Amino acid sequence: MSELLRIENISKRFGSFYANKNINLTVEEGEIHTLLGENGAGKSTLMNILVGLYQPTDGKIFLKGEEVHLHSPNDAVSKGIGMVHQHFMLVDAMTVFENIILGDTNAKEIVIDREKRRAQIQELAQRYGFRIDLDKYITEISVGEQQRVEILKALYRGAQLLILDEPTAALTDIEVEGLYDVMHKLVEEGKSIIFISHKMREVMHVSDRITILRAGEAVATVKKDEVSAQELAAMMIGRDLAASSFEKVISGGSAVAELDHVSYNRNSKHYGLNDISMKIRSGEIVGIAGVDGNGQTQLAQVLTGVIAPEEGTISLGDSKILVYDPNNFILRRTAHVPEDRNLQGLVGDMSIADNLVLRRVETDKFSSLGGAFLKKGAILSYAKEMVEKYDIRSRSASQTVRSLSGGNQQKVILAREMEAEPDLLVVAHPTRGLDIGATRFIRQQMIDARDRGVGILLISADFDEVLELSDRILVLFEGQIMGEFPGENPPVDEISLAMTGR
Amino acid sequence: MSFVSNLLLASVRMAVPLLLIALGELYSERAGMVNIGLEGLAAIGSLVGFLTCFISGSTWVGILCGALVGIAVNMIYAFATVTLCANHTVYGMAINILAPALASFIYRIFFGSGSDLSQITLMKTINIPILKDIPIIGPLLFSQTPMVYLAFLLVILTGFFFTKTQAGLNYRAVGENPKAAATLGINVIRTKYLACVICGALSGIGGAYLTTCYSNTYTEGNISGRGFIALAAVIFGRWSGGGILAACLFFGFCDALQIRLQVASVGIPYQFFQMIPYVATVIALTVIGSGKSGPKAAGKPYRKEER
Amino acid sequence: DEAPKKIAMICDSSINDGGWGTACYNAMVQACEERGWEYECTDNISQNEYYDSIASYCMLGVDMIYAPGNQYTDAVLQAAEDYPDIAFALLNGAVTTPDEAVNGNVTSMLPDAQQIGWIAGAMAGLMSETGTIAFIGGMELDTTLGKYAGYTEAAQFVAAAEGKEITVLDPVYAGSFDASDKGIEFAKAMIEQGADVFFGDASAVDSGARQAIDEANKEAGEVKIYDIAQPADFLGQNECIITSQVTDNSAMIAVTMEGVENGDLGGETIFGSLQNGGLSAGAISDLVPAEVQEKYNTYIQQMIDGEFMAE
Amino acid sequence: MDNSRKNLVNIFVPVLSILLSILIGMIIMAFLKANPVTAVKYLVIGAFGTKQNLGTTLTRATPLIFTALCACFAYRCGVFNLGGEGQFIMGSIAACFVSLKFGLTGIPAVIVALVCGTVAGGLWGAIPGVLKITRGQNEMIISIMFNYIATLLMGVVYTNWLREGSVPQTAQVPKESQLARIVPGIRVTWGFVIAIVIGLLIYYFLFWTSLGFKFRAVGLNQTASRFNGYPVRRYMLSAFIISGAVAGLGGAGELMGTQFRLINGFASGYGFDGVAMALIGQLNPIATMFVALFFAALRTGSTTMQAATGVPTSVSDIIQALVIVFTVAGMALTQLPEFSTFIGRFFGRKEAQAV
Ligand SMILES: Nc1ncnc2c1ncn2[C@@H]1O[C@H](COP(=O)(O)OP(=O)(O)OP(=O)(O)O)[C@@H](O)[C@H]1O
Ligand SMILES: Nc1ncnc2c1ncn2[C@@H]1O[C@H](COP(=O)(O)OP(=O)(O)OP(=O)(O)O)[C@@H](O)[C@H]1O
Ligand SMILES: [Mg+2]
Ligand SMILES: [Mg+2]
Repeated sequence: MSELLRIENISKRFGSFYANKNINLTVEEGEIHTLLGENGAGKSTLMNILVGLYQPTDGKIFLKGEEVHLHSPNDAVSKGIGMVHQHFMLVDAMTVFENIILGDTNAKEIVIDREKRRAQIQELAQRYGFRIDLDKYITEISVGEQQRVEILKALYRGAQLLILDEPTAALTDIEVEGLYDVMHKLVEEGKSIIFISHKMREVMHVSDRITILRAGEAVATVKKDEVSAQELAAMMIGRDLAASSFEKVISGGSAVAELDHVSYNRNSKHYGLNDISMKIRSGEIVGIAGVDGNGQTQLAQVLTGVIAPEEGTISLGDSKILVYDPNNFILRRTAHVPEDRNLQGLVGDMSIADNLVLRRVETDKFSSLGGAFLKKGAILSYAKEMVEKYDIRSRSASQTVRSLSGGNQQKVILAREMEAEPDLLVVAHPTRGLDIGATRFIRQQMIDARDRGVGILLISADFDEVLELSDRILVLFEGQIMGEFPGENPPVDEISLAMTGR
Repeated sequence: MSFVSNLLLASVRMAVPLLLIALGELYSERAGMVNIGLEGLAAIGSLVGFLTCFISGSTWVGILCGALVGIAVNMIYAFATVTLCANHTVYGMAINILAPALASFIYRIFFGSGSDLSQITLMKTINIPILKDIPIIGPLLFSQTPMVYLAFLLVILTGFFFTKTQAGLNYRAVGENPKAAATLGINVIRTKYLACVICGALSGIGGAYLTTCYSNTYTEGNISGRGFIALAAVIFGRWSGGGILAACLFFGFCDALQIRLQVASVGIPYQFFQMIPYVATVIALTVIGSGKSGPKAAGKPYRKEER
Repeated sequence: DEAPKKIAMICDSSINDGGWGTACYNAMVQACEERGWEYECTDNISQNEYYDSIASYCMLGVDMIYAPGNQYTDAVLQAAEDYPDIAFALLNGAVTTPDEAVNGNVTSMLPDAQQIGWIAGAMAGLMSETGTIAFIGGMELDTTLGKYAGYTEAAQFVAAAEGKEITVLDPVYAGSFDASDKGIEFAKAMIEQGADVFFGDASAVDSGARQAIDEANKEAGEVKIYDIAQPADFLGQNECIITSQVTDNSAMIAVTMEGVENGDLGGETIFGSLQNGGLSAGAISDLVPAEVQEKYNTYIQQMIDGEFMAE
Repeated sequence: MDNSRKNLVNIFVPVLSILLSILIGMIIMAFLKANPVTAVKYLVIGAFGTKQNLGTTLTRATPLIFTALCACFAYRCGVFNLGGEGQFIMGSIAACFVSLKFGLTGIPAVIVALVCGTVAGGLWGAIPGVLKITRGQNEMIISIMFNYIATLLMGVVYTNWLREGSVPQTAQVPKESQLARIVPGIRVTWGFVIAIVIGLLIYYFLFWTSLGFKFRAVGLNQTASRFNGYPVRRYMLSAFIISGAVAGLGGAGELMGTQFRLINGFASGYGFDGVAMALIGQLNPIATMFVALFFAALRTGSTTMQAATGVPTSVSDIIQALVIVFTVAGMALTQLPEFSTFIGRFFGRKEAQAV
């Protein structure tokens, strides 16, 4: 085996923040090289540099021993580097066929020779055992199929080095197996793969070598056969992995929310709910496990009034909901930490203080004369109090929230929602993209709220998080509940199985 | 019969400048740039087209210079929106104010002192033998100035470009999902600049058409809202060449009908007839419903290293 | 002996519009040359700038303001009130306008609209072969309506004398004086209706109409559709122009200037008519057969003598 | 960027743009062989030189302040109302009907006319608003279409319905029903005072009331506002109606105080001018009013400049356009990440990290 890629001292800075710092890495021909790292460790950033999307602040890249300058993705493509991005790079308004041939620089013809290229693609698909309908629009196919389109895109361009950025995040187990097959076939043909993941099982299964990134730096590169999963995890996190430190509650109090045969957009596998019945009691955390895109978003949204169920009813406390409108839910003491904090949770161009009082500006505390006069002083001093209490790291409370880091943005939302003293708290992906400190803080806040008697619905793509926090676990698959499991000593294997629909 | 054919002829006549400008906007929006500065681009194109035609005596020079100045002015827009990521709408507004002011200024510099009417010789119509004698569609399609043929040809080419060619596919991707396009090696920034070049050229030509193929004199404000109607035509035409042609013909038809109704003096204030195209636009857009079919990333700035 | 006096003109259309603006500007220039005045002009101004432009000139010190159009009435009256020492000449102002001026410094120059219409109408009646003639207006001004009425009367009277039937199409209005594209479309639509003589009162709109007429003639291979120009002699500017109705604005301006030189700021209405030479018929194109020219000149003479349509 | 620095940039960029634009304008003047200093002198004299000129400047600023506030309010609330001109015209049409047809005179006529103008403008603004929130229409296109419709409707009014004898224009608002002048002999009327008061009210509403706070939140992020329980669509419609009403009031005021009748060309261009001014004013109502004053001064001054030096008014139009071009580009520039990096490096200090 000879060296295909060598990265020397690559650094990447965003503003004053180093997402990558002095990274060194080599990839051999016919190797599956895994990049392992926590959220925000800098994995995607490094790969984006490799495909020419980002320009490194510093450092050199060598392909087959020769230094290359990747000024644009075009350079990368022509040098045989292909990437399947963490967030798919597909054009929804185009067909599978069009997406695959998009940007094709090999084709010299002006008019697209559909027959010829279809044949090429079909042949490629057959070789790797993909079954796809070339004429479907991207919006009409499943996430798994979308990913196959992404892989085909890269292969169609003749990638020698294929980068797969968290390819398994949205796949079912069967699909993951299929992916492994493809990966093995590729390395057998002499191609190399950089595989990105933070799931230990996968990493141990497919890798030849593993490089661990932590906080933007490459901590170590190891051969798979020479480490254990435990050691890897320790390197990745920088400390020993402790089991859940939170005590679980066996049974909560009275129901704060109840869904009765709720359906929404029932025919959609990924964006619907199919006949969901469940209860959330006060003083418990109900965790929803499942691969992202199985109705989690919709579940959170019907429970907060953002969308209205097409069938079935929702009750909050004792009363049935008649009007599905976020305000109605808020009035009934529901709080929501939405999945997209910038889009749904915060008004980025307003200050921390303004965002903290977003729902309560007309209360007597923050305005007088029935809302005709804002007590700006009161708002600011309240904000200072919250900044203190929720450890929101900022220069001042009148700083715009847009300029905060993700974790601190999340804390602003959490502060606002917690201070509303809700009966029901719906939380989606609360620690996505956050560092360990912030993650811990937020988890602790949730546990505290539970202990105060709040009923919490936790939706998270991070299985470990669900296991760690939940008192009860429900598995969602294709809009349906696949089973209920205890949070105390959860049957992990059973749950994982349920997540794949079995 | 002749009433109908004359009406249709007039519809085509009035549709062509709209069509040119609207096609410009189509190219712009397909690359994700919503340019509402068309009115201004056409205004400066119209003046410069007239001026250069007046000086050189050649309508083709006029058309060419109209295109060039349209491009030049639209490069200001391109720099601000593509490179500096300024808001498209806001900057379009700025162009709408800047370009007519420039046009007015240039006009005064060249014609301000004298009081002679400056007229040019319009572009000649070219009759296509035999075909032009076909009733109704003969004069409609085969007895026009080359610019009309060019505009129609452009519609066909545009449709062909966007649906059949690799370059067209790549171009469309920029307006739909610039980030995805970038990952595939498509030069997003260059495509956007190219879009601005095309849009500036076509808008400038649309303006120059008015003073080199349509009216042989120049009057300030001669664009009179065509830029905005063209904008509506793009939405109305569902972002496709053929659809835009149909929309422009419809607007042209409304205009032609309005003139004839006024001449036939129906006794209703003529302003009501003049409202037809605008009311029709509103009704049509309302009936069609909101346009989800527009390019997804239209109007959004594209920053290279943004998450 | 002393510094030359100064006149300033404002105009909403352009002074090179090949019609009204041009004629009015040239009239001022001519009057100034005759009387040794200096002149200034601002054109293409919008409605909300009328007053400002006049006031600017007043403030900078001119002796007389010349506003060629009824639409300036409000601005002129306002400025005349604010600047009592300056004379204001309003072309096409109403008879009553001078009386409305508090300081008595506004002169109305009023060419006889009916006679203007007659001058054009007589020619139209003589020359129309299709029996249909047309009139295009810029805006529905009183003077425009007067011209249209005179045009119709004269054309029908003359045609009857010739033993012809004449239809005058209803007037159409472009809604502005600078929409030459409207002129083109109106003329085309009216040609479709059979009109073969045009008369207009709409500056740049007229030049659009003439363009359409020229095109139609070219297509037909012979000049069969005609246009009558106003308010100056524009013969030769377009092929289709067979004659012009000429208004001697410069004479009326000169009268007001003379008053200013003598310390009289005006305050009355000066009429322009065939009788006092303020109105006349312009040169006639060769397209008009000699015997028709003769007949036409006879009619014009009748108009001057007050005998036209007088049985 | 923290707030104080942001505020500084917000003032610095427009001021620099204005200076730069005037400089370019002067270069053009020099190119025209006019003495730029003299030209600018007359520009200033024309705008502020005498009591009358100052009055004219304020008079011309008045309608611009209204349309600029209309745009400012709408954009603050996240609706792109480009229909200020139509709403302004509808306001003036309503006021015209009231003052000519209702048999009212004097103060009651003024009050009723202003109220009706406000209502008419609001209703006209409601149409694109309703189409936006119910049919998802692009409010920009629709509101532009309604500008044309309003202008033509005004044409019908002055050529047919309310035409006064001789000319296509309506009769004059009777003397006793006109908005009074603040100082006799100077053109500026109480309309100007109303404009300023409205501007201050809008400022107060947006920044000092809870409802205004919510409107601003909707303007900045509709999704988050919806998730936080705001009736977003109702607010957006309200924003359309209120901004239309402001423009309508402006139209009524212009009719009752300055123009006194509807006539061809009334209000032409005011709508888009207002949009531009609101943008230069960074959507701050008070700054917007100053920008409107500045533009009015440029316009008033430029007629004097042309009369005195022959430098055409279009030079001042170019200056105005350049102010917009530079300001908008400048603001965009300062928001680029590269810019903060550059500034940070330039001043040799790091962006303070959040600690
Ligand atoms: N375009 C950007 N601008 C500013 N900061 C960025 C940008 N892209 C990434 N970052 C920051 O750089 C750090 C590394 O991000 P990156 O996406 O590389 O992480 P990752 O290891 O891929 O994480 P994940 O597992 O969540 O995908 C994060 O703190 C992120 O916020
Ligand atoms: N849009 C922005 N404008 C200004 N500064 C920003 C912006 N986005 C991020 N930053 C700054 O860049 C830095 C990195 O942001 P990022 O969200 O990646 O933080 P992080 O390291 O992931 O922290 P956390 O764990 O809290 O999410 C922060 O200091 C933040 O203040
Ligand atoms: Mg990543
Ligand atoms: Mg982060």
